[in-house]
Amino acid sequence: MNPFIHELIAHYNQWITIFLMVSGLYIVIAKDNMVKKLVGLSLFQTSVYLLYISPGKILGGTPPIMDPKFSVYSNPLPHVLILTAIVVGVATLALGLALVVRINEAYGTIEEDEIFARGEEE
Amino acid sequence: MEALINMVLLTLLAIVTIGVIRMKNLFAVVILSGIYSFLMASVFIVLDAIDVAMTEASVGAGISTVLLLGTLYLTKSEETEPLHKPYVALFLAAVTAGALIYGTLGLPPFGAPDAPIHLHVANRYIENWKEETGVPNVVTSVLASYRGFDTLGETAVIFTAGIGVLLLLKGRKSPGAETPDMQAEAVAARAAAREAEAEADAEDNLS
Amino acid sequence: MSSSQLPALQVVLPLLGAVICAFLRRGTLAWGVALCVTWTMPVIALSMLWQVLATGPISYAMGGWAPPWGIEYRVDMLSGFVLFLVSGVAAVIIPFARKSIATEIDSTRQAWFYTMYLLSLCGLLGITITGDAFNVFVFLEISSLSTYVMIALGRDRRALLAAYQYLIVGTIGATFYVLGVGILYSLTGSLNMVDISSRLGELGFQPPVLAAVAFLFVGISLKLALFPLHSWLPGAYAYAPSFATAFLAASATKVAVYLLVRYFFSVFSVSQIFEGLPVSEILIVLSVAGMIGASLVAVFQEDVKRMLAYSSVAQIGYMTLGIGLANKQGLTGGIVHLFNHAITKAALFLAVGAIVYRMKTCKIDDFAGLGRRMPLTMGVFVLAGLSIIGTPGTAGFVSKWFLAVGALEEGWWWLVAIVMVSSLISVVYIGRVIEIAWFREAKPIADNAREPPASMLLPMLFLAGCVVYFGFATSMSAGYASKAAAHLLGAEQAIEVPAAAGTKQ
Amino acid sequence: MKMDLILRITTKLLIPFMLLFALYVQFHGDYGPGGGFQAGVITAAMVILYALIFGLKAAQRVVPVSVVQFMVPLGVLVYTGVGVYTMFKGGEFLNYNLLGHDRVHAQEWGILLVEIGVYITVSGTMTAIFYMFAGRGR
Repeated sequence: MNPFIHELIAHYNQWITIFLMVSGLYIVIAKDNMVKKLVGLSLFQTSVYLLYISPGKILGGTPPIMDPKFSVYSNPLPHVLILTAIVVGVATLALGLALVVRINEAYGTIEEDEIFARGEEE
Repeated sequence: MEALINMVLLTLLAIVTIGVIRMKNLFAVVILSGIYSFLMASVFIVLDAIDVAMTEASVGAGISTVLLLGTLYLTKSEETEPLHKPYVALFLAAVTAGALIYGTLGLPPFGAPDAPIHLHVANRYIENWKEETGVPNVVTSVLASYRGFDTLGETAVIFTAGIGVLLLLKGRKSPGAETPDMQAEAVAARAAAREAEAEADAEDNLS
Repeated sequence: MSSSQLPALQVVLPLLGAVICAFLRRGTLAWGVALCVTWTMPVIALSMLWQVLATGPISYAMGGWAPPWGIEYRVDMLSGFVLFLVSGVAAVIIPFARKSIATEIDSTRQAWFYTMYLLSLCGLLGITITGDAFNVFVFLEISSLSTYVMIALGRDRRALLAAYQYLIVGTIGATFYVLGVGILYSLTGSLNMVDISSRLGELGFQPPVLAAVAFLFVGISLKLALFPLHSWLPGAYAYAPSFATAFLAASATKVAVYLLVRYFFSVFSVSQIFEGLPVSEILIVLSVAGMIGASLVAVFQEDVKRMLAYSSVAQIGYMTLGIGLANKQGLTGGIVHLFNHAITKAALFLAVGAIVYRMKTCKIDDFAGLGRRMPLTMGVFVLAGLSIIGTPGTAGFVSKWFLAVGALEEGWWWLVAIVMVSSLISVVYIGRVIEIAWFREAKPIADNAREPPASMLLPMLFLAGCVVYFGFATSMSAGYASKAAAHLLGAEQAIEVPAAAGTKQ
Repeated sequence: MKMDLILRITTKLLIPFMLLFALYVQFHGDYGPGGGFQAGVITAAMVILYALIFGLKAAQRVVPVSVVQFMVPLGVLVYTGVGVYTMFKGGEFLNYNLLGHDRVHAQEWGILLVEIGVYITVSGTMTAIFYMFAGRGR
């Protein structure tokens, strides 16, 4: 195989993961809408999960559920860690959204820059 | 074949992400983030992480989407154009990307069976499951037994979020909240900020 | 249950307490539960500390699975010290909570507030005690989520905004942390800190190691509010309920500093971090910028809580400065400043909390005449303020002394000068409050101001006593800190001994 | 709400199967993918579906807020309880080997109990959070 394509496949996961992660981070920092920021935050977290799961895969392996028919299993430990991380992520999202609802009731807007423009927050 | 499906799904993920960045309608953004979660779940299946895929599909595409839509129903559905230019964000994102590229390219290649993570801690879980836990789904046995304390922590996080949301949203709205005046106030503040910005731009152009 | 169960109890008891509080409806009852749990915490921490001093680090295998396969709880010199610090300060200030919370939070929400407080305590203790890199993340999130909620319960609507901003920043920080741990895991295949450390030593230096250092550093720095990453802190401290502010100021950032020390000195080695990379330079520059910049901002605040929050950012600079110096005296200064600043800031925020309890305000101008109306409270404020400045005879002096000696050891006299300048700026902002409180006529708003009830006054006086006591009796705080620092700097040899893989308890 | 007859009947038909699936995921988690967390989310999804079709009030008649609120800490209590029990038996926190005579058997018991704890908290919390968001609008 062409070495360039080989290199691409070997690191394609990492390239895309990096792109997803950075895009999520960009949304969180650049946007002012609080809901969109939280969406960006959860994209950012989800792409980090990919960084954990990708190295756990063995090409030609099967899911880590034991069966006499198979002998090569992918690594179960990253899966466990990411299960925990997903739960943490949704907990954070729920709390963040609850705060957004309350902020909307208190300020009448969910755009950060509008709230800052009133000048009471410096 | 596995690698090919994986690449196609990942490319789709990247496209959806660009959509999320560019869309202004928040409903569209929420639906795209649901699609993102489903695609991610598919990637996890290809990567043999079926427990994770199941969770990501039910949580990311299910519960999260419901909560996001619920929030949009209570607030509003259009994003307004940010006042400031996103240079800072672009810069920070570029720095992070640089660090990640520098850092992760030295890691073992995708799918290699001799990477360190396959050789050290995890092999015990796969080799000794029968004598030590007797649970064929190794993910369950690691989750609930070997690293059971992490899972207690995870349950505690859910508990924290549950009580937290109850504390924040239970009971009646505080009186006087969200009056039309406040919305007018927000619009006025925004208009003023825009004018100031336009003036600053004009001055920049003059000089 | 024998004494060997103590490491688990340290974290499980607050969790159980939180669960019980969640079932309760009455705030006072929940406060009682919180009080009982919080008061047992320093007892447990202290007995573990004794054990560590007598027989060396304690290792506890959760679920009976030996590390690195299971999660290890590990108490050594440094973590024992931080455990005692966090639980001790919490135990001192918890009596203050009942009256303060009763006036600041609706009666229907008080019981759940104590749930959040206990969860936060549980999370902070869990971060400190665990020896597993991923377990840190789980407890970090427990403490963070509960902290966001506590902040959001403040009376002002700006509390909601502060909580939201902290949630965004805190989650980015935690995700960066997970990213760093993920890279370390890919490299070593392990999550146990001791195990990672010994395997990293074999690997030598590679680009991924540097990336891991960078992500862990940025992630933890966001949580500890290192200077340019501190934007969440002033709002959070200013609008949270007074008790929550005192608790957070004394514990949350301190635990984050602990985590940074743990990674730099125990997981990575001193030679990797401070000789191979410019970490020392970066830390010192940022610390100095924080010490001067945040102090200057503090001078111009109108709200006392906000002023003290900026002062906290500056004081965190002293701690990170000690880490950056990375010599024995400097590190001792950093660690002892953890302790000294925790008691000092707790005393200050309790004093402000008592004033908010009586006056419902903490604008600097409204403090006029309080020196005569609330002499004890303002006395505590003055004493703790002197410690912030670093006056000899107070705890704050001790840490600055060690930092200065550490800086001189490196031949950096300019650093000593900067510490002096930062102290002078703190004279300005503390002095301003004192001047207004003692030398100006009381406003009508202060007509009803009088000393707070004993349950609020005693914790303050006790902390003020500590501030003076540890200004003289340095053998306990600084002596212990220097032992811990020596242990950390010599960590490379110490790690070989337990070599966790395969050994059980 | 009269127009969506098809939705109402399909929902009524679906709900028992959803519950069944949740229980399958819960108790088959040892042999296949799944466990307390996933089962809890599916159960909560069932309540959410019911509320979306029949209205929030109807859902809260079937699953009252007070019950849900009670479940949130209950699951953590069950989980911690298992750990405290093993401590009283003289082992480490969450050392399931002390829950029975035969090691594999004891581990299976431990995992089962713990997963039930996770299920209770997760299903309770997810439902509670949904109730809070849905009930805030009025």
